[in-house]
Amino acid sequence: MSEKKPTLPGNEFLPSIVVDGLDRVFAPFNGPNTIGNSPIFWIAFLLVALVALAYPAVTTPFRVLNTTGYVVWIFLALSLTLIWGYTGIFSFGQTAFFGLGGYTFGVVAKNLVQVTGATNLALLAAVVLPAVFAVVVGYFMFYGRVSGVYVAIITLAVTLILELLFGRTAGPQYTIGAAELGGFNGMTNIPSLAFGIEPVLVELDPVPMYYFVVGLLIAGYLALRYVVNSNYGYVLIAVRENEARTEMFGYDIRKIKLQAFAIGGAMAGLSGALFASWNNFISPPVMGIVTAALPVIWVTVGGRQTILGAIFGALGLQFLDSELAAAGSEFSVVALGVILLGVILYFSDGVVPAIASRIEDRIGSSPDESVVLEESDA
Amino acid sequence: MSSGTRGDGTPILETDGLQKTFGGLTAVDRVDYRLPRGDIQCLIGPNGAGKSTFFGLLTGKLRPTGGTIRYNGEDITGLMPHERVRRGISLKFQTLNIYEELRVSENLRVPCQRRDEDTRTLIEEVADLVDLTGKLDQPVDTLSYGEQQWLEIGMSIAVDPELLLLDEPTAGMTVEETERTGELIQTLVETRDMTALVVEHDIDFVRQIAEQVTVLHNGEVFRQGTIEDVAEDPEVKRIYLGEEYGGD
Amino acid sequence: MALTNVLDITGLMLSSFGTLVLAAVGLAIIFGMMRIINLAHGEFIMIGAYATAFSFSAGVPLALAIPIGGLVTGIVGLVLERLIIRHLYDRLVDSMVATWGISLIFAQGMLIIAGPSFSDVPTPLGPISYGDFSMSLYRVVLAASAIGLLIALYGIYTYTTYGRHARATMQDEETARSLGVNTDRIYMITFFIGSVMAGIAGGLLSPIVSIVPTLGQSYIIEAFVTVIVAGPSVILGTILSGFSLSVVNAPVSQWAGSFAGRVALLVAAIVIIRLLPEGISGYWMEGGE
Amino acid sequence: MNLFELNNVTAGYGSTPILRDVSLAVEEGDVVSLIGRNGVGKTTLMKIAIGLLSPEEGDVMFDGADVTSMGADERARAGIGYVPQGRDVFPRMTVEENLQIGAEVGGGGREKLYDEVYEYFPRLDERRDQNAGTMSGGEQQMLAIGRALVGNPDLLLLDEPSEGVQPSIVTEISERVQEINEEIGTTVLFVEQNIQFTMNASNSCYVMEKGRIVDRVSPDDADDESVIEEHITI
Amino acid sequence: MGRDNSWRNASDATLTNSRRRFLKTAAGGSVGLSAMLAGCSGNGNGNGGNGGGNGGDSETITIGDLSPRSGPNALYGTPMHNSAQLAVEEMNENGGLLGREVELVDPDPQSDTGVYQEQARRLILEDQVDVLMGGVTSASREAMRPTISENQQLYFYPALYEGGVCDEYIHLTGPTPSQQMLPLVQYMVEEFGTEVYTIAADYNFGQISARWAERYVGNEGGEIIGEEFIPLDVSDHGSTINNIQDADPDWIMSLIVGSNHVPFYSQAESSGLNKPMASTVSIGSAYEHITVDPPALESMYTAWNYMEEIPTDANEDFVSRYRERFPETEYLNQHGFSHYVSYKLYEMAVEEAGTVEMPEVNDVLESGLSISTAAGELSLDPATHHLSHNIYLAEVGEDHSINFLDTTENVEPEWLRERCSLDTESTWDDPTSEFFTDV
Repeated sequence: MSEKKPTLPGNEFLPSIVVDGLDRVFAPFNGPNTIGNSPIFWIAFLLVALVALAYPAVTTPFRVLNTTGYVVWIFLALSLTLIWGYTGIFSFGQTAFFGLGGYTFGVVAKNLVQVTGATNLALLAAVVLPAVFAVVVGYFMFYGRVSGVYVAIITLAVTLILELLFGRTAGPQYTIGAAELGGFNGMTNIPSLAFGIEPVLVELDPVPMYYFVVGLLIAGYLALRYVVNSNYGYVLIAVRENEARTEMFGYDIRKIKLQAFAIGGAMAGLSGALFASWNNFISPPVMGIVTAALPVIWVTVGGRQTILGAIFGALGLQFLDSELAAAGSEFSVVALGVILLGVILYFSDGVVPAIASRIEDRIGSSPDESVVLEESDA
Repeated sequence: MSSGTRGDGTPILETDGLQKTFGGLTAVDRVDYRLPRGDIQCLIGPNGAGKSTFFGLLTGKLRPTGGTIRYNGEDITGLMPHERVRRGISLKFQTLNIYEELRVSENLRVPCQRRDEDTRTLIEEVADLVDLTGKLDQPVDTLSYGEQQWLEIGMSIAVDPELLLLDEPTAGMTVEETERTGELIQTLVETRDMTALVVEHDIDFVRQIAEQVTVLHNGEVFRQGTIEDVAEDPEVKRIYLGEEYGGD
Repeated sequence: MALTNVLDITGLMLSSFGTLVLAAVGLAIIFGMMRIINLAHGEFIMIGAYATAFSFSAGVPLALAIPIGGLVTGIVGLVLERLIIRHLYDRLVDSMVATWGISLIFAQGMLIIAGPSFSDVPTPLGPISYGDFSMSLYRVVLAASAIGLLIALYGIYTYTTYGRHARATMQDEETARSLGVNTDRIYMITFFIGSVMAGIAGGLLSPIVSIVPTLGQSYIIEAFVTVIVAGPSVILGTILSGFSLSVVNAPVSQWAGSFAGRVALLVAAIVIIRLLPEGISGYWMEGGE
Repeated sequence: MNLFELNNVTAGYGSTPILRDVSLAVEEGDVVSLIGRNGVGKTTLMKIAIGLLSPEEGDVMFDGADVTSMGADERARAGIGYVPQGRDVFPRMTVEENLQIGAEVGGGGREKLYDEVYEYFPRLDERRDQNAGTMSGGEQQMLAIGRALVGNPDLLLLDEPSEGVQPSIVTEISERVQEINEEIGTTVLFVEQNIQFTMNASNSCYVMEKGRIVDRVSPDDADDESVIEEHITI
Repeated sequence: MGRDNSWRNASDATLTNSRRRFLKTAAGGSVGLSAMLAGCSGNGNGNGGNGGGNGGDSETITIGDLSPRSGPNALYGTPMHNSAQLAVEEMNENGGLLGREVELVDPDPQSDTGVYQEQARRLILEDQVDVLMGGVTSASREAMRPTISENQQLYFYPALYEGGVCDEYIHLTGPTPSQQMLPLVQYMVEEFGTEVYTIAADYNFGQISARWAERYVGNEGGEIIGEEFIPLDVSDHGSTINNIQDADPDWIMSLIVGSNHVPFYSQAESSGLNKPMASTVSIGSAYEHITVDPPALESMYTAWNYMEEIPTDANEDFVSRYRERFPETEYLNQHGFSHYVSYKLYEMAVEEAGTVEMPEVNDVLESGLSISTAAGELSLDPATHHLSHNIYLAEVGEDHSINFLDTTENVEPEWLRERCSLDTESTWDDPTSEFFTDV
């Protein structure tokens, strides 16, 4: 193995000090398991991050609020990318953890906000509880050697059962402390995110909330890139690619799947908690079959095996959905269906990988040049 | 070339009355087998003799119907495959079982990172052993079939096993590749204090590497001995060539 | 009293079994033979129900309107297979997303064509009763039709050239091809038959449901669950799966209400899959090969 | 006249070459075998012959026509019968149904050889209604051959007919192959690693090693017998 | 089985706007679209970035309307959508409101609470509508409510619902069970007996309505001998029918809703269950007597604030105007009527206030407005923001014809008034909990 630094694509356009700098800073996040490892990519990344930061200043409050909502759902899509795209566990019921996270946040926050005024613990609980639930469901499945489409049907059944159960909670007997679950109509008046403790409180109004979720997304994106390009990421991919082979290297497949599933559950829970706080509301249909299909569609359209695919898939389709609904035509839903079909037929690996390879062709880099073994540099 | 056993002769692997039935078919029939530490031994036999089932039982992929497997004196009959690997058993699958979507170095990385040492150094070391140093950055589908087989052997030894099980390591290789594979296995056993059990059809290859040969037939141990002894045995010839021909 | 209860539950089981099997049968064929998960299956049922209702209101007798519903759905399925589905063989998940898109188009398309209101086909045949017990005779007809459809399928797949070729293709596609079977055509016909079955199911169910554009959504989950629980054998699996799920669903619905019945159905599906990871018929067939 | 030819065929899975520049010819009415150890590429060669795999280079000729671009189903309908390795009978179908599928290959055009098949393999007659998956290896092999034969093909391709079959039945099958060739006139090409079967059944034999044809011998010749033995046994 | 296709009508000023927007969306590509729409939709209404309300006389008045035309609630949303167009067209034909043109912005909420929320935000924040109308299920209303209350948005909700909303800027023009139930239960107990079996949809509306039924039946000396809640996605009612047969009540109180529940009636009929039925949700909303083949609903008794069949001159006039504009209408239901009333109330209030500034308009609405409608003279209760209704008691005949038995005039939202006094206080208050315990 040569010591020579592999050539990063695109660096011929840049001064070498910039290339080296970007290379060094982003080395832990680079690797063949993610799209975009070149200095040019990272410059584009920084530019996009800047645009995202400047966005509230140049747009309307509605757009800020709405975009926050889109970003909140991205975490659900990312959870699916991790467990399905990278680990090969096809969950059709990530919304179970999303809904559980949302309701947990609602219940804890409504009670807590009267005491401390803040919702820190609620957010924590809304991540931990779904993760624990994911461990239970995952243990049940993976230690029973359930796999493939059977995982899809079990997870779907779990989310549908939760939808039914939460839909049944109308009435004062279903009140936990100060929080009324509200049945099918949903739980209302869920507090917005607020950090700190009385009297030092920061409540996240629309614009700060926007910055919070966008910041969280950037952090989450980098963290996921780090993970999937790390040793652990390779184990996940190895499980996806060939379970029998990976097991014969001494890896406990069941445990690895369980871990990934739990992390995915935590991320979906986070997504649900952010949703409930942003929306001040959550109701059982977020665990229904229509919502359950959403992340699968987003991730498939964007590109299952890339993090950017989940982000752009979720963002793009939510935006499209919203604009089509606003158009008010009865053909909106039909148009959405046609778009889905078109993407599946013409971009079998998803839109983002297709665009990425087109860009790569344009700037003339070959995929063989990207770095492979940089983890020991980190 | 090595001859005789290098270890102290204590068995690294023992099976007692090992048995596996599928429905009515007995694929492995009360096999008692001892593999001395440090040996290279071969398992041969015509198609359907039970070799793959026997390997499946050793790795834990299959659960035996009866009997026990002991490894370094410990009963491992009930252990999961990954637990056996962690005790030092490694398998090279019969059919190619590499990660087809990944590059050579990434394929090696998955087993190498299980060990405490620096992963990159290990990858380079293993790549060097299996002659893939210059191809680390290539996608695996650009390798020749023989190179892919070597990669798989490399991956199997990357977890630093004491006992290496090789299921038809030379299938699909050219004559030259086969010969180099034999040398590789011998080098590994000699330099890394390993024991190897090989299922193989290619008799030239068996001649090249094996000290002891076990012939399986209809799930039972049919003959054991040196390759010369076994090759001369008319009964062995008979089961290979077909009953009447051998009997003529 | 006790007898009435027994009869009640038996009636419910018949009804639940009939509905589950009818909802699942078309999906079972398409999934079992082609490994395509058709999430637009519910909309196929919906189209069958509409076609039946339209024919019926145009004066066609119900017994004839139902096969018309099947045929119309079959033609829709055939067109869809040629245009879209055939590009998705061996792409299980992509087929799910694409057929989800198709389901959106069909449900909303029907709303645009037929309006949001429901049409009604009256339930024929009236009640049968014994003492305190009475139930709709049509329920019995439904369960019988479900069995009848499965028998018809058994006939098709046992005694026709297509049927033999389809089973051969399912059991070993490559060998079938090397024996002269045009597997592409087999897939096309299989999708057609699955669609016809969905359409007939829609027609049979039309007298006991509200025929609305969103009708499909109420069946897709039950169908999906039944098919996956069934496992690899289409006909045997669907019978066993429909039977097991209705055996759980019916008494729980009777004693603890429809809500509990529905939860029980889903829990039963989860437990069955956990215990028999290859589905019910996978367990039964184990050792067969 | 050559009924079937492979000309300079190179092929493999993905980028891995399994066959390297292979040529062979089968004369009409002949029984030709190809012998070699596990993994030398015999099955790949058979798949190229029936059309389940496409060669990367070279072409396939049948009955004077270039069939390289034809699919397996078309070649079957054109008169090639194929017996895959490991039989691959349809396990959840009865013996009779398996045969029916073979009989339907050529549509109405060709004569159906049910009687002949049941005559050559009386065991199949006894087990008409039994599911093929429940039969022994030898019986399955008979069924697979019968299934390919019943549609009256001009060329019969057999991939390792002795594999997993009891020795006594191997003999029986090899005799039947001879009889089929002599009585019906079917041309036969088979691949084997069982020398006994090869000797019994074929008139001429290609020897394959590591993806290449290395020799062509006649099994009747005693010297050649040892040549084959050298390639195949211990 | 018709529906209106009037969106194609290019001469319709209010609709071309939404159509134009759709075309832009379709043509816009992906990247520039966001910015373009962000700019356009604001400008299109002439009040982008203006802050709440409209200042100058030259500007249009915008009404945001959320009536679902797709998904399971399209059945209710489509008549609402029609009513909205009819009302706005009539306003503009009469020279607009305050001399200004009225513009309708009407996204399709697709019967999906998520879409409701998002489109409500868009209407309130982006389009800055002067008033928001619509919503069908309570779930859709509750989903929008945080946004509505946070932005102090004037809002009208037209559907019948379980009751309990009491909010400064929300006005409710549909009936509640507490208004419909009394005359109905009195009649049923008198005619058929005291043993009642309740079946209800298994969600908030059904559960609360069932509590109302229990209370009124109790008041009349009757008894609920059985009660069953049916999930919304259950369409096989065999077990329910068995249970009713076993309980053998004098009559059934039916509070089931949605397309999956409608088959109950024909399933009951074909199972030989022939009990008199009472309902405050069937007939007037989903017009089962039209869509279900007779005689499945024979001897169904119902009490409504509106039905298309109400035999008054005012109603005849309203129905003919409506049907002339939307000839394919199958039935003009309560949602269509109450939605129209919402628009009329808003029109009245704006004219009287002389402005569209929401606090002023709201003040007028709280002043005890009275309005003449197709279903008689109705007044808007200042304390609860609910309408008083004339409740028409009707019987469904064997051929599914409607026979009116009695009319109870001016039924006020009395019960709610005991708890809610928006005319004196204006705090956000959510009485749902007490509501449950009190009933």
